[in-house]
Amino acid sequence: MSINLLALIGAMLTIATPLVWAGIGELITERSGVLNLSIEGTMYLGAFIGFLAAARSGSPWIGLLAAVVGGVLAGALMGFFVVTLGLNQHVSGLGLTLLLIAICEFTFRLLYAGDRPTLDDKFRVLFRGNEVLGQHWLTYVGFLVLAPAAWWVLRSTGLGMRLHAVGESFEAADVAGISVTATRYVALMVGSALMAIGGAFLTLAVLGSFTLDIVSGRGWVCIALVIFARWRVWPAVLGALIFAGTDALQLQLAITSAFDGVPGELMLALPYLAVIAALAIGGRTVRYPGSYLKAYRRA
Amino acid sequence: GGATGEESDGGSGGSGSEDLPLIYGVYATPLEEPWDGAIHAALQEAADDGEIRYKHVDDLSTSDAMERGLRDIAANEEPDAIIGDAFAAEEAVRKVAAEFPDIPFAFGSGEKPVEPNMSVFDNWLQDPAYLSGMLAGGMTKSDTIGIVGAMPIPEVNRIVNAFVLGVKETSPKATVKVSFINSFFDPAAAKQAAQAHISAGADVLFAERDGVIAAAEEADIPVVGMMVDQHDEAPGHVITSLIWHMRPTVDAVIEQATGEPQAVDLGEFSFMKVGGSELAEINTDVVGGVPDELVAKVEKVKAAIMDGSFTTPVDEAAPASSIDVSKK
Amino acid sequence: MKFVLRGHEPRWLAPVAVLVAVLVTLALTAVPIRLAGAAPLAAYERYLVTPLTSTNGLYEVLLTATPLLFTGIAVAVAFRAGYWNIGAEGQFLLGAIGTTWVGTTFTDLPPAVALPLGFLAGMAGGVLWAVVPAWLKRHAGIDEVVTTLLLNPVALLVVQGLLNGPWRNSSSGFTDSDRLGSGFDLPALVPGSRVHWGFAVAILVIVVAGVVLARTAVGVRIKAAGQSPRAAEFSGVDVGRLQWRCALVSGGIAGLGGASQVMGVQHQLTAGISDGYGYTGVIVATLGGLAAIGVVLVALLLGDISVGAQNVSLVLQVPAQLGAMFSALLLLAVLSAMSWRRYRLQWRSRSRSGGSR
Amino acid sequence: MARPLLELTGITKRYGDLLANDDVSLRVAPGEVVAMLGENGAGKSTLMKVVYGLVRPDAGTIAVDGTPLDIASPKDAMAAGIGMVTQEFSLVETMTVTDNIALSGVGLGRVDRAETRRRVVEAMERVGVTLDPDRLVGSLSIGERQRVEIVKALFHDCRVVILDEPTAVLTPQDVRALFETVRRLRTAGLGILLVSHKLREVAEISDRVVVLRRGRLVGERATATVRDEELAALMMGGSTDEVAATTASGDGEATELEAAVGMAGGPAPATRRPHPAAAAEPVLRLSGLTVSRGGRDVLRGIDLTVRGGEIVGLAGVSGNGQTELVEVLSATLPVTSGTLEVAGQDVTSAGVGERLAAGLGRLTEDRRGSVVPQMSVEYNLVLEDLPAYTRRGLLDRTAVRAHAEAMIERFDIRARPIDAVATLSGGNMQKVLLARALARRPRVLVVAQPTRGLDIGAYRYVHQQLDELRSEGAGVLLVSEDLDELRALSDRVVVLFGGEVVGELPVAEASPDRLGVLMAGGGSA
Ligand SMILES: Nc1ncnc2c1ncn2[C@@H]1O[C@H](COP(=O)(O)OP(=O)(O)OP(=O)(O)O)[C@@H](O)[C@H]1O
Ligand SMILES: Nc1ncnc2c1ncn2[C@@H]1O[C@H](COP(=O)(O)OP(=O)(O)OP(=O)(O)O)[C@@H](O)[C@H]1O
Ligand SMILES: [Mg+2]
Ligand SMILES: [Mg+2]
Repeated sequence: MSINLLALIGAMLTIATPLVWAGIGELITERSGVLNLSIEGTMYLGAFIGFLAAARSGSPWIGLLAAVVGGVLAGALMGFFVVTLGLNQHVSGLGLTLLLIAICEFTFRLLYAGDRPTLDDKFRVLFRGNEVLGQHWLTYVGFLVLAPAAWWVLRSTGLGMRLHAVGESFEAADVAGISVTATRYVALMVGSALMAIGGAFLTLAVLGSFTLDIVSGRGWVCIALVIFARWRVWPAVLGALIFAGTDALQLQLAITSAFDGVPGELMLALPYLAVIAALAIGGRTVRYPGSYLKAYRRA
Repeated sequence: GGATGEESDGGSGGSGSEDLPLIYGVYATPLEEPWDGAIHAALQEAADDGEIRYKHVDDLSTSDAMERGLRDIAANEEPDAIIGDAFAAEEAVRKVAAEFPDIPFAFGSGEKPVEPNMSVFDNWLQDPAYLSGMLAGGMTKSDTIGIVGAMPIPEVNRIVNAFVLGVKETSPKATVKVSFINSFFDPAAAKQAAQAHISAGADVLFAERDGVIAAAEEADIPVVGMMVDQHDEAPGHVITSLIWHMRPTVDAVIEQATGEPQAVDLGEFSFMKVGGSELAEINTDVVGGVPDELVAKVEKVKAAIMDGSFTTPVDEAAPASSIDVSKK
Repeated sequence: MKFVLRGHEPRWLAPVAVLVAVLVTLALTAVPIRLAGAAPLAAYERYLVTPLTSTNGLYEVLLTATPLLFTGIAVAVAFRAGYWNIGAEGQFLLGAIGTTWVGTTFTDLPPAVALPLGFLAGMAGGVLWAVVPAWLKRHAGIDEVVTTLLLNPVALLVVQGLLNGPWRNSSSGFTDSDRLGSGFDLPALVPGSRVHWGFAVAILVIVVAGVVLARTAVGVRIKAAGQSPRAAEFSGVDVGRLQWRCALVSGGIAGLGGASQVMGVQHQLTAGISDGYGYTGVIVATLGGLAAIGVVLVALLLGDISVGAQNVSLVLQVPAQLGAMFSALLLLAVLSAMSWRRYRLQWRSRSRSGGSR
Repeated sequence: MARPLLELTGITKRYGDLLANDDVSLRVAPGEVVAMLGENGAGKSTLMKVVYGLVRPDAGTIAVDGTPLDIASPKDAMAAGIGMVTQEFSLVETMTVTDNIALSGVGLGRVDRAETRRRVVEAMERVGVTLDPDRLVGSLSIGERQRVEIVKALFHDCRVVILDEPTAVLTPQDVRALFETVRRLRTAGLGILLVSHKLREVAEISDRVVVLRRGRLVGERATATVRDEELAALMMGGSTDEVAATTASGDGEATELEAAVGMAGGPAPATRRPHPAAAAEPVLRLSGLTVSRGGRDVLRGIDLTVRGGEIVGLAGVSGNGQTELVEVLSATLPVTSGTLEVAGQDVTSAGVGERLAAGLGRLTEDRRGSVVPQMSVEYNLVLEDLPAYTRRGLLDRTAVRAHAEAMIERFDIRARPIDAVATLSGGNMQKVLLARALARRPRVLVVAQPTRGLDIGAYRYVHQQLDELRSEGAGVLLVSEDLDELRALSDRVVVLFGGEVVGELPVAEASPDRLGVLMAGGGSA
């Protein structure tokens, strides 16, 4: 059986990219104490709006911009539900996911009535031909800019401290003159924008086309990764790499004659099992942010 | 649900005028799924030709939704025939069909017709599959070809197996690698699978599912499309596509709709020789180009298929993940 | 202008809140319905009213609500104890597998034996799938949200693996299992309708769960463990064990849902048997306030909408997604209205000389 | 008086039907310490929160230095030079001391940690507090956290400081330290508004006393001239004489009110009837009890016996093992070695249930950790005794309700059975816990800081209950940092230091000085 290591690494990076963008987005919102289950829908929205805008304008950049705007709006909407109205975060998130996906698919149906549109122009791969470096710029930015930036912001800026305070204790934040509402809105809007970019990566960079169910559960994986990482950036990236690496590996193994007998489904399950295993190995009890799932309203 | 969904109150409405037969399309998956998309396209075409009135509902994903929908339509919408796919809801469909014996039911199905009114069809693309296999085999330099399919179900298996046989004809010592993404929609996964094929040495791909063409384009290698002519998705890389024409099947059903319901296997209507399927025009300015003698070879077999002197063998067994065609 | 907490809540508020929510939803969906080229009023009628006006429609609603009743109460039981089981989806699927296994292995059992066995097998399947995360949580302190969530796709892959491999349909060769022995067919609850005894079982389970949660010592302990583990421990409740048990019960109930769906509707295993019932269960449970009666109401509402939505899309020829949009909007609207009713709008009179510094 | 630094006029705040603040007007002059007294739920915290922008009043104005301000949030309050130490700590436990203190100042951009740390250390010196600025707040003792709060409030140079029950959770030493700081601030010309339930503290630190009852300001006196009975009367309503009367009646109570009004200094009252303690059999016996937490022994070889009909006081500076001792007894911390008997029954490794069955009652300092906040009063009351209210598998709700009503009646709890405990004041919450503990008629009751944060009424009430329990022949182990309380109630006082028993005194000999010496680890008795 032959494993092409370079190709493996290359594939791992590509598969991990949307997880890194969306995962860090989720991480930011959860740092503020909001479990954002609308991630799946927000990624879908990003993928669709990104595609739509790119298809209409002919420029993937416009598409990306549109995706970001869409993400911000989705985040604001989630904020309206869980911050302004203080609704249950589980239902709000899942409900928003259902809503966003329905809206996208409805619009897609109205506009394309069942045919399979593709973009004239999508983001191209840099260093085409090199198996490892041949990645989209969003991949480079995701790993080399976004992750370090997120880490730095959360760790050593006032914004990071505010997020931390709000996420751990409303009262403390409030008494310190930090607006719980504003902080959570910002976290949600920024985080959701990142999720949308993660989704848009699929249509604007990977595929250059949109099909239904394009996100197919990647959002849920991100939720798991964030908790797996205990709300820290680098472990989240690591988690994404573990998941993606296993996935890339199974893709290669699946077509080697050595694994002929092994059912493909087992191979496909490996990434999920890998994350659980990783958690089981490195896993002591997780401590949720103090204001996780809670809504705050002054008397 | 309809594409644009013209307003309607029960019987009337739909496209075309009153006296035309009303054919109802009932789909388990969204129309965007290529398989049901092909049926929808054919019916829409028939409607546009002014031969039928056409209404449809899609995404009846569970068998109980399917049963409810069918009964609702058969009882209240006065359809002259119902076309759809019964996969994963075989029993439900047959149950309702039995309740309405004078309405013809024609369903994509892996099982047999049932008297008096339940006909079945399927997409029998083994012929174009075989031909495209020949092309792929003729074009590969590395003698390695990659296929990315949805899941190992009969309709997919027989296409893949026919493709492999075609490869063997033009490249006797090639290896064909097959991977499944276990989903009708996950183009991103399909693309990753395709890239795994490429990194394993494949230099020609068969895109049974969406996503593969993008990979081929990036790797700058030729690829075979599926269901509709996907040439425009990557003009420089799509050699050809397997095309399913539902129209002959639809016409047969229209006959039933205007005449008597029957219980027949309409599978034949998907065969190439009756125009139920075809190989899209071969794109000779694809990357690497297509040698004329290869084209000639393919045309020859095609002719043989059309005049019935050659029939592609049908094999529905799940293919191995790595096939040495010489052992086939 | 600001919200102020109400002193006490008038009776009429809750119903009015729901009414407002419905109206808001209608207003919001009018545009897309028009876009789809249908008449909003006709659509509204079919979404909410039509299914409830014919007895047959009612039966269909009950049928559609059945799996949601199971997953809803399953999630509610776990959440009550502070165990965040997002894995009802997978547990439902494993339940379906368990039932299919007995149903296709012992094909000629008489109903009297077959049906209980079928449910038992379903429950076993659900429990089996719930054991892993529960065990990891209790003995390794591994967060159950991650594990239950990630095991859902794995469960689906198990189903697909069986259907592509050993359980492939022996007659058609298609990837759905053989039909269960006829002894495993749940009889209709009302002759002539499609509502099957699975619905009765669901109600029974919910009643039992409801009584246990609301009327027994265990119920109080579960509530305590869920709301304040520290205080519960202090009062002698073994929170770890309680959550472990609730996790398994939750899985078992979800498994029963799978069993009921296999024996009552599909009579075979298919990859599409669940249609996200497990995830919807989270909505049903939380929107239903983790209470038995709430679960029933929400499940019925969602059932009503999905039956209506289907009718809308085939009669008015609008895309099916419109139904999804409608129910999602209604869901969020009801939730919002319910939260709002605790507050009263008050126009602040700027009595103090505002603006300083 | 001088031009007021802070002036409140007609502050009114209503929660639903309840008037938490009713047209309250108040002025604080520079260099003045104003103390505020009032029963639990009188509206003190609400008023403070209004000043600090945490609660929006329905009417009324706030002026600082004569300028009327619209204080919509703590941000505005800080800008106006107001600092506050809230009643419940508002600290982020997962942050360092430095970050907590600097939190209110941070902008959005990069934070210069070194610089901030320097300024924090500086501020701590200014305020006269010593703390490791790099420790996580979660690892600090309650007293230390209180100090962090103070520094935090003063971090931005403010002119008005609000302290809401700062001493409720402090040891005498900490209180002394705090008052030092307060005096320094006063001389620096700041205005200080301090809430307390302890008249002695009020007398010691304040210049002026204001009393709040049911949201209204019912009295304002100069500390120097006011009599404690008068204040007590103002707080509880009713005339001075009544209170004086109740004070006079019954030696037992007398000691309590004295304690309550903080006058129980000097030698313990001779009126205390001698108890046949020696005669009665032990209801609680610890022998060689050793407990380790996080690898180090927090309790070492404790030998301690409590007999029926006596109250044994346990004194000690916080952090010397009292908390752990209570946790061990409450079965929330496992015994490492040694044995533990309740009423002659070995319960060393027994769970909560068995110990309760053996006759143990518990009332710990961690109130909010002993009740389920969102659960109703009635179910919190029966939480530890559910089987007794189960008939044929089902809860007998009428019995539960009846029990709740009986307890509410007997312990004068200001709440309905169906109220969520979260909405009860600390005083009432404490009564609920007391009711739960006493309802099962325990042979021995372990109580820790039973009157912390309670108003005089509740304080007296709790003491009465403990005294009754003793006269009914049960034993009590009373853990408290309030020496007056210990001396007022105990028959003997045991002193804990560094996890060991370093001394035991009959109450008559337990003068503050001797206790102080022992608690400081000096001398072995
Ligand atoms: N957020 C709130 N919602 C409703 N009622 C409240 C709220 N906060 C306070 N109250 C009510 O207002 C009254 C005054 O509360 P407050 O906190 O001012 O009492 P307090 O004087 O501080 O009591 P304590 O001495 O126990 O601290 C109480 O009766 C309480 O029930
Ligand atoms: N959400 C709420 N609803 C109703 N009343 C509340 C609420 N939050 C606080 N209160 C009231 O505010 C008052 C003060 O609350 P707090 O928790 O400070 O009581 P407390 O007596 O100060 O407690 P402790 O003495 O233990 O510090 C209490 O009387 C309580 O009834
Ligand atoms: Mg207070
Ligand atoms: Mg208090």
